Amino acid sequence: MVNRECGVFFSTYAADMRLFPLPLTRWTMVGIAGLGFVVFPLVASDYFLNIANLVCIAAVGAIGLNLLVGYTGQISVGHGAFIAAGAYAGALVVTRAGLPFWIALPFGGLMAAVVGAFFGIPSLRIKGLYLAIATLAAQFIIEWLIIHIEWISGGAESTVTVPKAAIGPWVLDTLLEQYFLNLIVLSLAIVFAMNLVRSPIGRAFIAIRDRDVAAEVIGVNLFRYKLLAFAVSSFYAGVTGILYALYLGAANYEQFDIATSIDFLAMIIIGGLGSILGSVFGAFFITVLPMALRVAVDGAVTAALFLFPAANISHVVQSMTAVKLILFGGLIIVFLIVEPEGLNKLWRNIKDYFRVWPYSY
Amino acid sequence: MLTLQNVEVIYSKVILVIKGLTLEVPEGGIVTLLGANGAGKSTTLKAIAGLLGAERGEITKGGIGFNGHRINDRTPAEIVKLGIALVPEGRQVFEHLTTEENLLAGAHTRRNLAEIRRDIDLVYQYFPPLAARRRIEAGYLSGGEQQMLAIGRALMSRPKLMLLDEPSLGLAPMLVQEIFDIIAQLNQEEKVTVLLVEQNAAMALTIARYGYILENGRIVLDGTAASLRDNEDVKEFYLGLSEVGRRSYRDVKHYRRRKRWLL
Amino acid sequence: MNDRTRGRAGGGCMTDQADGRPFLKVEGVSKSFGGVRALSEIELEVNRGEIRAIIGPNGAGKTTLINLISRVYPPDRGRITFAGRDITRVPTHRIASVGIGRTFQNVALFRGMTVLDNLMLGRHPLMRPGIFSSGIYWGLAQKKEVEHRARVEWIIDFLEITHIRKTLVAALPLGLQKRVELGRALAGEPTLLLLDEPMAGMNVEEKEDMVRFIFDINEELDKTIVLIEHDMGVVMDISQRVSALDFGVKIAEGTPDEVRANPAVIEAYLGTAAQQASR
Amino acid sequence: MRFLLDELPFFLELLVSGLLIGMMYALVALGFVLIYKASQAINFAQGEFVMFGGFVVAASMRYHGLSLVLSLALGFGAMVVIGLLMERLVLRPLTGRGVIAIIMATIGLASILKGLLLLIWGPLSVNIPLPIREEPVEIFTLLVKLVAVVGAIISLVFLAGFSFLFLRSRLGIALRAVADNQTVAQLMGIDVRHYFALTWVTAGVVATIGGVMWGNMIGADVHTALIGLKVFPVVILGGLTSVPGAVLGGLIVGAVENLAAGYIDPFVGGGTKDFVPYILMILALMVRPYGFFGEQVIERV
Amino acid sequence: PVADGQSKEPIRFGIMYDQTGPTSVWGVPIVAGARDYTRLVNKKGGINGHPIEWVEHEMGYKVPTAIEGYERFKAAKVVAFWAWGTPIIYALWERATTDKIPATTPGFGRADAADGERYRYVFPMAASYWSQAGAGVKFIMDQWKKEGKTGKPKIAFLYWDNPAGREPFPILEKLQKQEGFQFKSWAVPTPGLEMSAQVQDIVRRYRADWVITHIWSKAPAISIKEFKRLGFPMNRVVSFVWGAAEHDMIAAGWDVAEGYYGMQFAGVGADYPVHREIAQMYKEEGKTPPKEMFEISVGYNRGMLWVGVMIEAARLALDKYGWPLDGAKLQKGFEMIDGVRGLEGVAPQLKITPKDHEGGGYVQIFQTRGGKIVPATDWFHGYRDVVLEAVYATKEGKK
Ligand SMILES: Nc1ncnc2c1ncn2[C@@H]1O[C@H](COP(=O)(O)OP(=O)(O)OP(=O)(O)O)[C@@H](O)[C@H]1O
Ligand SMILES: Nc1ncnc2c1ncn2[C@@H]1O[C@H](COP(=O)(O)OP(=O)(O)OP(=O)(O)O)[C@@H](O)[C@H]1O
Ligand SMILES: [Mg+2]
Ligand SMILES: [Mg+2]
Repeated sequence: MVNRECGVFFSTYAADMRLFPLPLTRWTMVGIAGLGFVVFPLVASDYFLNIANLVCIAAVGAIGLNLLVGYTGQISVGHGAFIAAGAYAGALVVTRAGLPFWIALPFGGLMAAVVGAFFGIPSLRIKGLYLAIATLAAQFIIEWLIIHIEWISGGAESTVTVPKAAIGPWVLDTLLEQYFLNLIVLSLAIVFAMNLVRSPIGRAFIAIRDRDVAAEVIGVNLFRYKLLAFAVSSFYAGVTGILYALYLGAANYEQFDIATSIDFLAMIIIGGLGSILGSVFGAFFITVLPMALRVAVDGAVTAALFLFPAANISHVVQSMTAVKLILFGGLIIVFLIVEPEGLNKLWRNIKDYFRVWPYSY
Repeated sequence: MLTLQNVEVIYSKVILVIKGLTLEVPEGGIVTLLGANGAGKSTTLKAIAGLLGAERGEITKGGIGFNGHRINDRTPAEIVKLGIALVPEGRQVFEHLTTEENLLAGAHTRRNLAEIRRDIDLVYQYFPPLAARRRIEAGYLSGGEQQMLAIGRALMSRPKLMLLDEPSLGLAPMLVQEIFDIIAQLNQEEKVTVLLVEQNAAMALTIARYGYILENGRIVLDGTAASLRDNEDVKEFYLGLSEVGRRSYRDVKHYRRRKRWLL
Repeated sequence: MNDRTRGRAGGGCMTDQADGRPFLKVEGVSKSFGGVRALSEIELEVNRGEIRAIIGPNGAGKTTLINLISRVYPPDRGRITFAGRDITRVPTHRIASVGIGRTFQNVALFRGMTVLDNLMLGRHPLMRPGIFSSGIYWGLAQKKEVEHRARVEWIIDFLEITHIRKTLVAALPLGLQKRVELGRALAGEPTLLLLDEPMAGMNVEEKEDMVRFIFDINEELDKTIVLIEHDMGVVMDISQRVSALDFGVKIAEGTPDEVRANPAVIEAYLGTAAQQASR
Repeated sequence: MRFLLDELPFFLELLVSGLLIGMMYALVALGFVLIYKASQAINFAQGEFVMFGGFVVAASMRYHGLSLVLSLALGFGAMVVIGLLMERLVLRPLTGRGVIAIIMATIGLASILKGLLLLIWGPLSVNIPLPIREEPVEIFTLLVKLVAVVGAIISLVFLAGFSFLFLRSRLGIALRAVADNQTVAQLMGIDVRHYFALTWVTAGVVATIGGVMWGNMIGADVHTALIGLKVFPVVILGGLTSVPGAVLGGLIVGAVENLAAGYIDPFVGGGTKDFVPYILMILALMVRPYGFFGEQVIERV
Repeated sequence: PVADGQSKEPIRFGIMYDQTGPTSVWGVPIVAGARDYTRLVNKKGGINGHPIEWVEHEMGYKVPTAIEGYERFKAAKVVAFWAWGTPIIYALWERATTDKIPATTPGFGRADAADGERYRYVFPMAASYWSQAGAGVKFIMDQWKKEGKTGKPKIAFLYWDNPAGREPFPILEKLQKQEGFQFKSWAVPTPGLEMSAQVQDIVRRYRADWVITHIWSKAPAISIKEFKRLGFPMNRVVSFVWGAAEHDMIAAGWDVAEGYYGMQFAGVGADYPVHREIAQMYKEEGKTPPKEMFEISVGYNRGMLWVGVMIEAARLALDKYGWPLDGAKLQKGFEMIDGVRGLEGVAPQLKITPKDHEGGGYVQIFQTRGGKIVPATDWFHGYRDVVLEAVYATKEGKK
């Protein structure tokens, strides 16, 4: 995302290697952070805060998945299961051991990382889409374990109720407080991931994606780094899981099914494979799209009833909800066709445009 | 037979690679197109074969004519049917098809099975190593064998014009010789017109009658093979000849190498 | 020139010349793929500081031999020693730290990365990245990164590719890609470089550049080089010794002139019209 | 010993019904393999294909009172149209964009097909009556379901047909060439679009037949699409690129899940039916990374 | 009262449902029924003149979307809302409690939510899975006796392998000890498309006398077909409430399902007074009533019941506490419910109290006969003592 501006030169390698080497991008980042941390919370209603919370939480998981799929080239369709693993691990630490959330976050992440690395073991031998399907196994196996092992699921309901996050006596129970929690975690996740991908580890990930044989000869331990990629990605997934659990007040596996895994894949593909910020955009898109479609459909229902007063409202509503599915699928396809490199590309185009603004070239 | 008029090719809407190229291949001739790495030789051939679309490239100016047809906007399949076959750079055989199936795939535009069989045998005659490996998946053939297969496969469509993109790349000297012989033979016996892109300029200029030199997307020099062979610049940069004959690679250090100061 | 090379090699740090053993030694190595016998009972000895060429018809097993040395596959039989150490069973990813670097016949760069990052990856075996320090990217991790960067910049400069430092390799013409690949191999600080057809697809001018780099690497950076090449002009001019393979068997070995005159080599490889070499 | 004798009929019955169900899975998997072979892409809409094809037939019969044959024709027609549209509107603009884009597009397509079905016919499940007896037949004291037998036979017919298609014919070679390298296939004069359309259409038609058989077994509605999930272990075990592999994978998955349900469930509290095939799949992949008959990726450096 | 009724401020309910996700089969008829009944009530003057307004939210059974819906409800100041689906009520009940907005979870959610003192703002308001288990066993034991059989029946339990499916276990196990019948269970894992092995085991190896099924989605129809294909008598199968609707019979084939028993927490069929009123309403508007009313009456009637209970609660709260209504008042309203006025026959003898948010746990068992679902018993509840003991035991037992 960091485009080199001509005319800017660096006198040290360290300066050249900064995350945001250009003053312009640095200030853009500060601006965006200001919007997220100050302006938005001041103006947003509960309704929008809730959406922002959901986007932040999803974005963490999407970044994680992108590290695995977009950067390391190992397709995973088991992300939902890793999210569930993290959610339960975190929830259990909070409820059983009574530990605070800021321990539960990394702990759940670690547990998910262990689980993810375990399911990443086949990646040693299995490649490409075969691996993708093999990861689907995680979904079924983890789900089964959660349902059938009472110690994890806490009984027949397989649901662990989690108290709201609290710092000492201060309980983060309003949407606003939770928004800050989620946003901070997301910011950390972004910075960590951005650093990681430009570190030797990130380079090793990309090398595996681009040409694994060459990577190995050059000294990249494929097994180690593939597992690491699975672990890091699942760590993110796990953190997402706990954030969900804290936000919703319960860890429940039913919400992390295959559809969840696919949603997350959609996020990173729509957002842009191999792009951290793209993951965030993708998370936003996939979270908000159904809501936007709902608004549109509600409007369409009103219009339809106005135009055809004789129609049965239930049937109109029912048809329009079906249209929602069609639009959802259709928009994804249209999006793939018009912007193959994802939202991140769109963002870059906008940035490029403004960088040379007001000149058009 | 084939004419390119002032052709311009742009990749991804921004990268201008061919900048007004004009070129002609007469019926029955062998024409070679030489040029440094990245000059746009392959791009030219892809433009003729209609393959740019898949790489987000397009012809933005100029026209490509083949036997009086304008073929700018035809699909690759249509262009093949007109009688143009491209042997792509880097011997792209169908890895999971056997040698023989590769040849059959090459004959896709034809229907007469008996004739196809006969041509397959003909290919085996030209390239005996292929005959021995007809049931082997092409992905496992050696580089030279794959190159033979790629040429043989292109022959299977009975082309009038064959576009060859660096057929000698990575081949052993003996094979290079053989392949060039076969190209010459095909040209004479089967009356196949050839447009040949080569790095091995010495070889190319021995079998070609006419040559173009492409640099940075522009033709900088053209002429008969003989005239090119005598051109000083061609000698220096494409043939590696100095005034006294072949220049030894060992000598590079004497006149080109700069002294490095190592600590 | 030979003298100079020898002299330098003697002064190397991990010398094995002292005990008279060759730097790289391949003993009785065989390899089959399914039914195909790619190599049988190959013997090869390369001395420190040498430039060794391997020639042979297509499919002779040259690449396979290099693949075995760089541990892309394990040999079916035989032993490979390098710098006095048996590397027959070394894991592939350790081969770079053992001191062997290589390029690939079909360029195997990391296409989604810049030239700079490709070279930085070349230094991977010299790095010990930790996950947390990497993610935080502060202090020691950053300092290390800068040190490596300095070394890589030196190589970039050496290979004269400074202008494309931040270009994605996928966008480069083949000739430059080969040069970048060479740089990537160099970045790992190998003592032995295996080059698989480094000059294929280049015109004379570009080949001359490449030859110049190979000489410099050999003489001034003191690397031993094994290269596969089909251009006899290059092979004859730059190598000290040549080994010829055919059908997985070594058919000749010796100085360029000896090998060029060898009837088996002419028969199998050069062709009777062996004027090739003089073109 | 006595226990074993008592157990044997039940074991056999489980095994047989599992194998038969497995053949029905294969019926769904065939179209999936077809698409994978042609475009190297996982079709996440395979289940939806089965659902939609089957439902068009079901709806024609139930809501429009058409005969089975006519309804089948309509079902095929619908899937042909969808296949063609898919090629024209989605695959063609996505040419050269990498597999992931196509996979994502199939996810989009899945959503569209579901939406269409709900929009046109609503969520009600419809039974597809076939002229096949519901009552079981008894063969050597084993109860066997006739539908499943018919399904198995249809699977075998398609297996034979596709195998021939891929191995022998001009069409087969062209299809495989397209799968191998689209660009070069074009250079052979092979019209890639044409063959993409053909594979999607064929996959749609096979899916319709699968949809009818499954519709009869379990009723036709949006949830029939979930049968697509079963396809994954099936195709992976057999090898993504192999038509006979799909059948073999189907047989294995069918048998294993039935036996797991019969013999493992009682000990672990149930529900193993779905994940045991996946565990088996992973183990098998560790030994054979491309399934039983899958095409090895040729990787030369 | 119509004219001035419209002038008063509306009472808003949040209605959350699924018409695109896994429970869409139910979403369509239930919403249709609820909508028609609401319109009828509004037409008759609303609640003491206050019209009822819906804030509706289709959420495809997805948790994030459902939470979005809840926030919409909150912003629109609804006084009570329907939740839909077990994972969703888990994500919402705490918020609902904090925000003091009563949520109804008819026929799903957790059984111990019947304990009104613990879950103050959650109202199951229909027989929970525990009550259904009690009723199922009671029905079987009664039939057993009625048919004059001796000994104890061999009961098989075929359930969906997820939390909701496993919920009845404590009650079933307890009753097995108490009543001494033989009992064994078989799980149907998600997505429940295929259960030949389980049914084969039940029929051919275990040789059950009676089967209780607790499955939904497509699974009921599939189980019916499987039992039929193995020759098991259909009138030895009794289903919980989510496996006994007309759409299941349609999917399996009415003739195939002939004899099948199913539990209901709302009446079945379109012959109750309220249906006539709705039909009349449509007639006056010059339209025809939706086909769901007749074809999927199970769902349609449940929709009427669900919204009917909310309306009844609002009516009671309004009578007692007056305008303006809020969630806290409505919570009290719910706890005063004793029968649902206007839904005679469709609703059971629902009696919700501060202690019992389930309202008695009544069900009625129906049977599929001759292309129709007809009553086989009266409203009843089984082993209420055992169920209630379990409800109140969890309090001390778990937390
Ligand atoms: N798909 C593409 N998108 C963008 N640029 C491209 C694309 N293909 C080629 N180029 C660029 O166009 C230029 C010409 O490429 P081309 O492959 O035609 O060169 P060439 O003369 O065949 O070189 P070589 O000798 O390496 O084969 C190069 O600079 C290359 O980087
Ligand atoms: N991975 C592999 N799987 C199967 N066969 C292989 C593999 N690699 C090489 N072979 C076979 O081994 C033989 C030697 O191949 P190799 O690539 O070593 O030849 P080469 O001497 O490098 O030829 P070229 O000059 O064409 O590159 C060939 O017959 C080839 O088909
Ligand atoms: Mg080229
Ligand atoms: Mg080689």
